[in-house]
Amino acid sequence: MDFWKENKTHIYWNPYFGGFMLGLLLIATFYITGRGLGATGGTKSAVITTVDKVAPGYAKESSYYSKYYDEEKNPMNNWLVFETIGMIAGAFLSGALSGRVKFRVQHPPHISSNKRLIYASIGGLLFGFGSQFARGCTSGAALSGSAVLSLGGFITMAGIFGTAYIVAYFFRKMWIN
Amino acid sequence: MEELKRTRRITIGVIVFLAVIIIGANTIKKQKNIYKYLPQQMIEELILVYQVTPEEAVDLLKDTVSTVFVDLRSIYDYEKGKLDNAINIPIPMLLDDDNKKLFDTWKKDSVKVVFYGNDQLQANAPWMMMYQLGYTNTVTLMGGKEYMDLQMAGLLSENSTYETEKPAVDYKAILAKGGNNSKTVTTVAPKKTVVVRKKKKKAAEGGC
Amino acid sequence: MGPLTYFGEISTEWNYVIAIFIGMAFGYIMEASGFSSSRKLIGVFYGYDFAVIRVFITATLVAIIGLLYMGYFGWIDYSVLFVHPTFIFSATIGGIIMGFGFIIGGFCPGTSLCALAIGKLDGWVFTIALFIGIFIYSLVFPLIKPYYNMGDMGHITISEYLNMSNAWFTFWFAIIAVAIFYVTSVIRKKVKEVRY
Amino acid sequence: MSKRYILLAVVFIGSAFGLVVLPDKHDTKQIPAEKFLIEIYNPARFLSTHQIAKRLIERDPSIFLVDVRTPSEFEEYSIPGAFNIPLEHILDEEWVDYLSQDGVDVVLYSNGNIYADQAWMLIAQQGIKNLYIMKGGVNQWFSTIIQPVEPPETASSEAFDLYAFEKAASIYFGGSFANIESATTTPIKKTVVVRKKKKKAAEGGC
Repeated sequence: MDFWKENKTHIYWNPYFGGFMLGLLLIATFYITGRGLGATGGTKSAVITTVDKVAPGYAKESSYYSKYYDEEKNPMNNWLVFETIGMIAGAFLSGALSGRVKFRVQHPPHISSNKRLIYASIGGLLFGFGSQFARGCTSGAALSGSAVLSLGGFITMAGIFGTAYIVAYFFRKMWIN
Repeated sequence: MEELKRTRRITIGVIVFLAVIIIGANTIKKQKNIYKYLPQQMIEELILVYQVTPEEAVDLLKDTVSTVFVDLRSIYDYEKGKLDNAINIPIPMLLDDDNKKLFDTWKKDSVKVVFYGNDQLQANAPWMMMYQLGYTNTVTLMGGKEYMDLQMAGLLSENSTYETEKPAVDYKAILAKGGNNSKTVTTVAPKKTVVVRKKKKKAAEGGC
Repeated sequence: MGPLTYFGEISTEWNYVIAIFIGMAFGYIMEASGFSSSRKLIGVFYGYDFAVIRVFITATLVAIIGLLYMGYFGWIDYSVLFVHPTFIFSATIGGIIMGFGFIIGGFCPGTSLCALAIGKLDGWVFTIALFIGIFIYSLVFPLIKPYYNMGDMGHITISEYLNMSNAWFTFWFAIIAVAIFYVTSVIRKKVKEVRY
Repeated sequence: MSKRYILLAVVFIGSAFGLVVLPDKHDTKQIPAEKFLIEIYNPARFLSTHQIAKRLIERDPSIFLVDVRTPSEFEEYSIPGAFNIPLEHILDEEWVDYLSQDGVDVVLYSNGNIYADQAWMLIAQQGIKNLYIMKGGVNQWFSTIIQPVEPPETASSEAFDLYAFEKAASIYFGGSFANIESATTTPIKKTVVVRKKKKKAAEGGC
C-alpha cells in the first residue's frame, strides 16, 4: 500500500480506459448539446473580451472579431467559456487527487527549462494560429469532428498527426537524446 | 509515466457499453406497417395512373376475377347500397390484420383493387396510404359511389362531372361580369401575407 | 430524445451548469490519462508512449459507434448533430501548422489547460502563447481571408465523401484502429524506454 | 497480451459490424400508419369555404392559404391572400417554413378536393400540425361564396342565414353581388415569392 501511495503521482489511467471514458463523455456531450467538446473556443472568447477591454471599439471594427462581436451574447461562446473553466477545475481535481499539483517546468533532462518554455511558446503561437485557420483544434475539430464522421475532422486529425510524425525526426533533439 | 496495469476497468466499461446497446436494441419498437414510399417518392408516383373513371368502372365491375371493389364507407352506408360484389372495409379497419392479409393476397395475385367512397375524396387519402405501404395494385374511383349511382340510373345531368379538379366555371368571366344588383361599393383590400418563419432551432454552433 | 438543448429540454442556465460539469469531466479524464505531461504526449511521435493515440482513437471509436447506435435506437436525432464544416484547404494547412505546434510545443490547447491547472509552467506559457497566436491570427485575418474560405465542402461527412454507409465506414475504421493498437504495442516494446 | 485487450478489440469490431448488419431503419419522423389512419378519418382536417371566408373577412392573421394548383391557374384566379405552391413542389425544402408555422392554420386548396388532399397527405404524414383542406376547393368557393345560390323557399331559416352571409361575403370578395367597378378593379394580392437562400451555418467557432 505504501508503494502504491508513493508511486501514485506517476500512475495514469490505462489509455484504453481513458479513451473509453472520453468517448462516453463525447456521447454525453452530443446527447446534451448536439455538438462536441472544445478547448480553443473559450480561449478565443477570452481573447475577444480582452481586446475589447484594452482597445474598446477595435473588436467591432476588426473584420475578424466583428463576426463574433455581434454574437457576443451567442450562448455558444459562453458555453465554451464555462466548459473551459470546468476543464481547468477538473484537471486540477484529478491532479490534486493523485498528488501531481506542483509548480514546475517539465522538460527532458538534456534541455534547460528556459529552452523548454521558449519551445512551448512557439508551439502555442503556432497552435493558436493553426486552430483558428482550421476552425478547430485537436478537441474541437479532430475529436468532436470525427465523432460525427465529419470529413474536416478527419482531415484536421490527419494533418496534425501526420505532420507531427513527418517532422518528428527533425525535432528529436528537443525531446529525446 | 506508468499506466495502470490493472485492466479490470476496461472489462467493466465494455460490458456496460454492450449492455446499453443490447437494452437499446430491445427498446426498438417493431413497426407493423412500413411505408415503402416516402413522401418524396410518392409525389412522383402521383403522376402515374391512380384513378379509374366511372365509365371504366362499369367494365371493371363485370370482371370479378382480376378486380376487387373495396367500399370504404361505414357499414351502415354499405348496407344501404353498394356496388356489385364490393367488399366493405371501413377506413378505420383498413390496417386490421385480417384485412391486411386480404390486401397481401390481392397484391400477390395482382388483383386490381378499386377503392371507393361516397365521392373520390373519401377514398383518396386511404388509397394514398395503402399505396405508400406498398399496395401498388390499388386505385381510386373517380366520382365515387354517388356518381356511379347517377350513371347507372341514367340521371346524369349536364353539370355532373367526376373530374372535380377541373375548374367548374370560367372564373375570369364571372369576375369580370361582377355583380348585377349591388349598390354598395366595396374595395377589397388585399390581405397581406406575412409568413412567420418558424425559428429554426439550429444545432448549436461548434467551437473547438 | 436528444440533443436535449436542441429540443429545448434544458434551459440556458442549466446549460451552463452542465457545461461546467462536462468540462470538469473532460479535464479530469485528460489529466488522469496523463495528458498534462508534454513528455508523455510527445512520446507518441518517438515511440516510447502511445497514450495519446490510444486515448484519441478509442474515444473517437466509442463516440462514433455509440452515437450511431443511439441514432438508430431513436435516442438522439443524428441528423441535427453539428457536423464540423469541411474547408479542405484551411483544414489541411491548419492541421499542418498545428502539427508543427504540437511537436514543438508539446501540447495541444486542451492538454495545455490541463497542464496549467496542475501548475506546469510550460502549460502556462503555452496557453499564453495560444492567446497571442489567436490575436495574431485576428490581425492577419484580412490578408488570409480568401484562403480561409477556400475549398468549402459544407457539412460533409467522410462516409458521404467516400460514398459508403456510416456503418461500413465505422467497421473499417474499427479494424484500422485495432490494427493501430496492435502495431503501437509492438513498437512500444522495441523502443528504448524513456523515464520521465 | 492481456485477454482484456483482445476483448476490447473484439467488442469494437463486433459492435461496428453490428451497425453494418442492423436492418435498415425507416424514417421515424413519419407518423406510423396505424396512427395516421385515425387522422385521415378525422373530418376535422377539412374546413368549409364558409369558415374560411369568415376568417378572411375578419382578417384573421392565423390563417394561411396555400394554393396547390399550377401557377397559370393561380394567376387566373386565386383566393385573396393565397400563396401558390404547386403540388409537385409541395415538398421542396424552401416551403417547409411556410407549411409548418406555429399558431397558424395552413389551409390547402385546389380546384376540387383531390390535389389538396394529396398535398395534405404528403405533408401531414411528416408530423406537421395545423394543416387543413378547404373542402370543395375553388369550385365550391365559387358556388358558395362568389356566386351563392338562393335557397328554395322551403329551406330552413339556417339556410337563409347562411345565404345572407354568402351574399355579404360575395360582396367582400368581389363576386356576383359586388359592384362592377369594384369587382373589376379588385386587386387580388399576388404574393411574390422571394426564394430565400438557404441559410448557411455560421462560421465555426474557434
